[in-house]
Amino acid sequence: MAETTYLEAIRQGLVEEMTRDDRVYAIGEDIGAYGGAFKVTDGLLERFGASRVIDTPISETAIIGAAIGSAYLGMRPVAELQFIDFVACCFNILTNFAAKSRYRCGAGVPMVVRGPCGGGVSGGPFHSGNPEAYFLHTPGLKIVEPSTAYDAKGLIKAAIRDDDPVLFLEHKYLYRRVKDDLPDEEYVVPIGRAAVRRQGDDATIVTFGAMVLAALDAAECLAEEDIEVEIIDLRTLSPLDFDTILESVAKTSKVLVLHEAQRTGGIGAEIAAAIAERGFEYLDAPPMRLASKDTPTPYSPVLEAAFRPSVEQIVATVRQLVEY
Amino acid sequence: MAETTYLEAIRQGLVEEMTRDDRVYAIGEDIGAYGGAFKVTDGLLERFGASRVIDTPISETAIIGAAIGSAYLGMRPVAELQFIDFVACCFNILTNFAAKSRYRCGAGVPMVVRGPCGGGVSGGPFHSGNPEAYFLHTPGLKIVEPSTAYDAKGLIKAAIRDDDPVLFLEHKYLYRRVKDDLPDEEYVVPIGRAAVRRQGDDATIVTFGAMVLAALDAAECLAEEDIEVEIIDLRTLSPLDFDTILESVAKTSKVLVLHEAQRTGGIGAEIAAAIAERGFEYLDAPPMRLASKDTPTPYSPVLEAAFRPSVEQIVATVRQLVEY
Amino acid sequence: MTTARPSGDLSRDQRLELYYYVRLTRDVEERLAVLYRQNKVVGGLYRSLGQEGESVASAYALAENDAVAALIRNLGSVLVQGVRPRAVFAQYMAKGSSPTRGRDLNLHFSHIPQGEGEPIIVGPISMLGDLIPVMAGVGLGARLRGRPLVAMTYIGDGGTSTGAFHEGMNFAAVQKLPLVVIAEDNKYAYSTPVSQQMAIAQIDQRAEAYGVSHEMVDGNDMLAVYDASKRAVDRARRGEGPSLIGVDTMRMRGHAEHDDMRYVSKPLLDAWEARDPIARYRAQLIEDELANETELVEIETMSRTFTEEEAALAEADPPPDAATVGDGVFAGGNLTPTVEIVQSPFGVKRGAPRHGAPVEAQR
Amino acid sequence: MTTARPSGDLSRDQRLELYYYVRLTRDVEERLAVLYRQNKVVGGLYRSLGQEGESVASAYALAENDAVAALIRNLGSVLVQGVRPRAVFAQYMAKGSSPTRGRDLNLHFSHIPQGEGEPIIVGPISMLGDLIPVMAGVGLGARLRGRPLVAMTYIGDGGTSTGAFHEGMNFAAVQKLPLVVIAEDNKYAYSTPVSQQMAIAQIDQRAEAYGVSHEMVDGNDMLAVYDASKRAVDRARRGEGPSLIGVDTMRMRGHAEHDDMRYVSKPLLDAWEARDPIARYRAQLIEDELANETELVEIETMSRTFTEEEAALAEADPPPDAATVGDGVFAGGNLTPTVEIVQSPFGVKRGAPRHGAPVEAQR
Ligand SMILES: Cc1ncc(C[n+]2csc(CCOP(=O)(O)OP(=O)(O)O)c2C)c(N)n1
Ligand SMILES: Cc1ncc(C[n+]2csc(CCOP(=O)(O)OP(=O)(O)O)c2C)c(N)n1
Ligand SMILES: [Mg+2]
Ligand SMILES: [Mg+2]
Repeated sequence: MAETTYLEAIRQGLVEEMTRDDRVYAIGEDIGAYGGAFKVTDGLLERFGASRVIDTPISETAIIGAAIGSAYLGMRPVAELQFIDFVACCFNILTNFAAKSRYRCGAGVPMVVRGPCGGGVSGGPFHSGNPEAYFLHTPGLKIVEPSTAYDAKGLIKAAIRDDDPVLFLEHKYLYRRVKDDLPDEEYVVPIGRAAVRRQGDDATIVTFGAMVLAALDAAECLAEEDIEVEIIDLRTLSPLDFDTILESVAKTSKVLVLHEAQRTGGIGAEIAAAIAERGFEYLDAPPMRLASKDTPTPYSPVLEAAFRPSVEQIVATVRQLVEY
Repeated sequence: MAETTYLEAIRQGLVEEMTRDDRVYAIGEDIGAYGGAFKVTDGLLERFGASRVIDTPISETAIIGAAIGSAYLGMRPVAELQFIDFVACCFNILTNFAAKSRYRCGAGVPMVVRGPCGGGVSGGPFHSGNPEAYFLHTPGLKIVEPSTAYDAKGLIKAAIRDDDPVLFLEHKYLYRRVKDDLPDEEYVVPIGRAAVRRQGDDATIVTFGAMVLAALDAAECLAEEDIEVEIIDLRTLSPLDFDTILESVAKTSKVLVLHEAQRTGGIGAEIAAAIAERGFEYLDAPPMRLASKDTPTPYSPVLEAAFRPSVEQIVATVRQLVEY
Repeated sequence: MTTARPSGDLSRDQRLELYYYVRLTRDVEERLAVLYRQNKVVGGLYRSLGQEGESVASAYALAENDAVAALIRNLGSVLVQGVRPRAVFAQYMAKGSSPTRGRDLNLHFSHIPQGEGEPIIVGPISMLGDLIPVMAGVGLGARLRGRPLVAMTYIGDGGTSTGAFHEGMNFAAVQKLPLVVIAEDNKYAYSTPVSQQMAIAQIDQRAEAYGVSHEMVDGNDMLAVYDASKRAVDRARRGEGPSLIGVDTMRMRGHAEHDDMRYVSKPLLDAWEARDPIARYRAQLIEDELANETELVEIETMSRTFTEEEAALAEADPPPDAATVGDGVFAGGNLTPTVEIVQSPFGVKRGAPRHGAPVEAQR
Repeated sequence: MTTARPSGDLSRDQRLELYYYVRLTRDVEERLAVLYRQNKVVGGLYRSLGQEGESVASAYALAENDAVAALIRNLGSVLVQGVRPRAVFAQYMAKGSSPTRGRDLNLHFSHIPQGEGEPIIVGPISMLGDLIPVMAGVGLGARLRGRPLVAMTYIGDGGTSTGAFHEGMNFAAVQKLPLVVIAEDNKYAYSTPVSQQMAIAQIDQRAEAYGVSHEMVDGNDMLAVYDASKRAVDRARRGEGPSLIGVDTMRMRGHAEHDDMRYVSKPLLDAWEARDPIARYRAQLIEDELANETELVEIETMSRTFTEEEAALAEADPPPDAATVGDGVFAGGNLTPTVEIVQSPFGVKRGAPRHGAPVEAQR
């Protein structure tokens, strides 16, 4: 069977869910006739018609509002943000209306907000964002970010079936770069469970998204030095799967939390703090964090390379940990 | 000399800076004729006139946009958000336009965005927010939150004189509850420096805002058990003063990070993670965090009390730390 | 826009029912004011004194299973759609029996029924403007589910300045959604006069930017408001898209009870005092010979009695259980607040027997 | 609105200078297209092909020290205000010499001079709409500083659907700020046709919600755009408040170079091809006997030569130094990018000697 890209896997998941359940519909900017800025929704309009594949004006707050209201009526909206950075334009209605609705009034809002995140493609300060930390701190939202095509399909299906709002982060660097041989039978990847991508006894790297690839590369280099790294791919960023994380740290006693968003106040802070709090006795070295610099994402490839964590930095940091 | 409340101290700071520098002006909703929802800007309209005390429509994005544009022209805007929760309505223009302007284009944006934050007054899900963690993760913004009247005045003056955007969080619970005997001579409290509110050798509590009062109360109880707590009042939340924090932890080897915002992904995560990373060798116990529950802020006093960290919980947690 | 006067088709019972609801609205708020002075209200009290008529008359144009989203000054709208006063009293007193189990304030509650028979009530959040896109979404959802439902919501003069209002109106217009927006020009947004809120002569002119049909009515003339609302609701149900109705009214109290309104001139208040919507409607009923003094007093007594009963019930309710605080952030929690929907003593709108105490209250 | 035709007062040199700038705009973009095909452009290339006229003609109505904020398709506006092509080439190629030192893309750069003699240029952020409130703020700041400055900015048909547009326009109207907004109906927002963006007949109708004076002009008629812009700029400078000018034009390329525009019909493109603003203006110059073929060719050569020189200079520039990545998040960093302002060869607007290569290029 042909290999399926991360991007096609998301599309397959959307098509399967829209076919399975006619309450599922897609809404966003340029998702219909154009098929989406990255073509994730290509073909959906032809297949499901304009009533279920809705092109909107440039109004992120209206998109989320429409999703919330229709969810109250029993629909299962999948809202696309052309770039996840534009979530800043609907920050209020997403965090105050959608996220708090169930707790306040028992009015659940089953909806998915999906969009391309991440850098490494010279997107500049407004098209490279990794906003997970903002929403990790927002009770009522779940956050998912796959790193493989298999998970991309399984998680978008799980997100659509979830009864609460799910922020589905698609790393644009992975869209066409990673592929999997997907099973023919239907499957779902449950929200809330991390995956161990590589076994190792010497140190644990907790990461997700495109950084999983960097971590795997670093692990290869380190293996040549007989340093065996265990790599945890979080997959779900909220709620975090601390059982899997702590189990690994209990084994390795050394941990590096790696992510692409800026370091200060990033999701790595929560993970490292929780490990220090709950896994203090396991640790033989400080829980370390490696992330992007505390600046906006620069546009120039030269600058962006210096901004993001590199394989070399990962290798060096793990070495430090092991030698600690 | 008469005691001055936290609220009056902020007003004094505003008046002094507007008198000192005619580039400083105030803008916001109901700040003129009404003097602000909490009366912080009471009397400013009469004193400085409608051109420097501008009442706006209900348009937070326009308020911040106006502040940014006028700052480019050399003005020093002080924008009020009626409740800091409404910062969600200008999240995009604040984090993407104001915060990134200097780094991207060298166009600095000296402006202050101030507003009442915090709970304990039955404000409910939309009038009790502590949004510092969102902005800690936003390079280009500074964040300040005083806990005393003295600092409130000194820090608002420093914020206005700062050449970069400063988010000035005023804890509404403190507005009329805390007072200081303010010096007659002018003073400024520098941004970036924490204050040690209480000396102690047994454990460190790192906190800020209204939680400083709770920490002091807890310290009193603990003192009766001969547990001497050192209390650090951060005052500036971004950039964080890790020198002061680590110095204390080096002495006590036990630390509790205490804040009012929800726990997960809160500012406490960054502080605890950094302590674990940079102060690992100092620690004789896990760096602990105590914060509000991961739910929206409930309205009922009964529920809100269960939601927020209590003095009893602080005492119990410090005991755990000390006994560890 | 057509100038049909659907109020002409209202039966005597319906005309009296309208009076009952507008009285009930004022009675409930005055009872709340008493509770507020007794410090039994947690937080602030937001009155609709002087504007009760537009809330009641506009919502009265809805079918009983239509969707309405009230702002904090639209108590009348939710009462008309069947919310019992007890729920509102309980909300204001943060009782465990309140529709939000004490989690949110005043009219911040929702009722999202499973079936299609009951009214849909979407609670506001404090951030003004968001209800416009959300109710546009309710209209969109109704269309997608094949339900001939109309969504009605409200926005203040101040609220029309928010970006959310703009995005929601424009989206509803482009999608031709069944949305009716009542834009309330009550002269102030907190302390800010309309002249500092917008540079247009009439609030309904906001709709021009969207190609949304609009009109301006005397908000204190209940039948005029009903007429405009009914026309808009019918248009929406026919699939002709959204409407915006500007209502000219006046907020006769401060923004909240703590606000002394020193920024409002006495003459302005006096002028509007003379235009009180309830007094006007009452006089109209007599003039139209639909009721005599005795009958109206009977209705007023019914309203006051019901209000007292409901307030008493709510007062007796206990606060929420602190142990529930962490519950229900996500699905699966065992807490799903709902609102009890009651029938009117006239039952014309909700089809209950005429007269007699409200169905719920009889229990 | 007055129908004065200020373009009648333009001197021959100014009319020729307008032609020079619109040619320069197209030449620079075509040079960029070549660089793009050579993979020397980092990221996407956004063309204003077919709309160069409105950018150039509107900005030409500004004084040289007024403020302008261009969107990514308003290259002509910043060239008119004195930005040299080299800066733009350097931006697109992410060179260390670019106005943002390689930190941001295309026209995302600012020029905030200390003195009052130079033009103020405010760079956009990607999030559409924000420039409206920000430029309203520039107007507010100018008023507070006592400067008789006018702020001009642009918004696309799509951008008018954002909440930020609404809040900024309304605020500018209430405050009567010196703001001129050019609303570009270029038929599409990425792939979304105007009909799915708004339910109004003309884009300038958006201004009705704010009480902002507005008019619609043929965006491919440079003199018509100049006339409307000049009237609006004069109104603003007289303190009569903001204006919105709708320009009817067409985006003749895809949203960016990668976009094949299959969603645009051939007939539509052909119809607009025939209305090319440059060809029209060129013909007008000859018809008005302001220049003969030889003189126009001379200007075209000047523009092409300058474009080539500037592209060559930028191409030779090195990328930024990786070590600077952490610099300048806060004040005190030693990095303060600025833009070099150059004079036009005609110098009518910037007062440089007529003809001859641009002052900067001579160095
Ligand atoms: C986005 C937003 N900004 C500010 C506020 C604070 N606030 C609450 S009510 C109010 C005034 C509302 O005025 P209006 O919309 O005219 O409604 P009215 O109170 O007159 O019924 C303000 C400013 C808010 N709730 N939401
Ligand atoms: C708030 C926001 N949402 C989405 C986008 C993504 N986006 C970039 S350009 C564009 C289309 C803009 O269309 P229009 O405003 O008409 O300008 P034009 O490209 O036609 O000049 C979109 C949707 C954005 N930049 N900002
Ligand atoms: Mg009002
Ligand atoms: Mg367009």
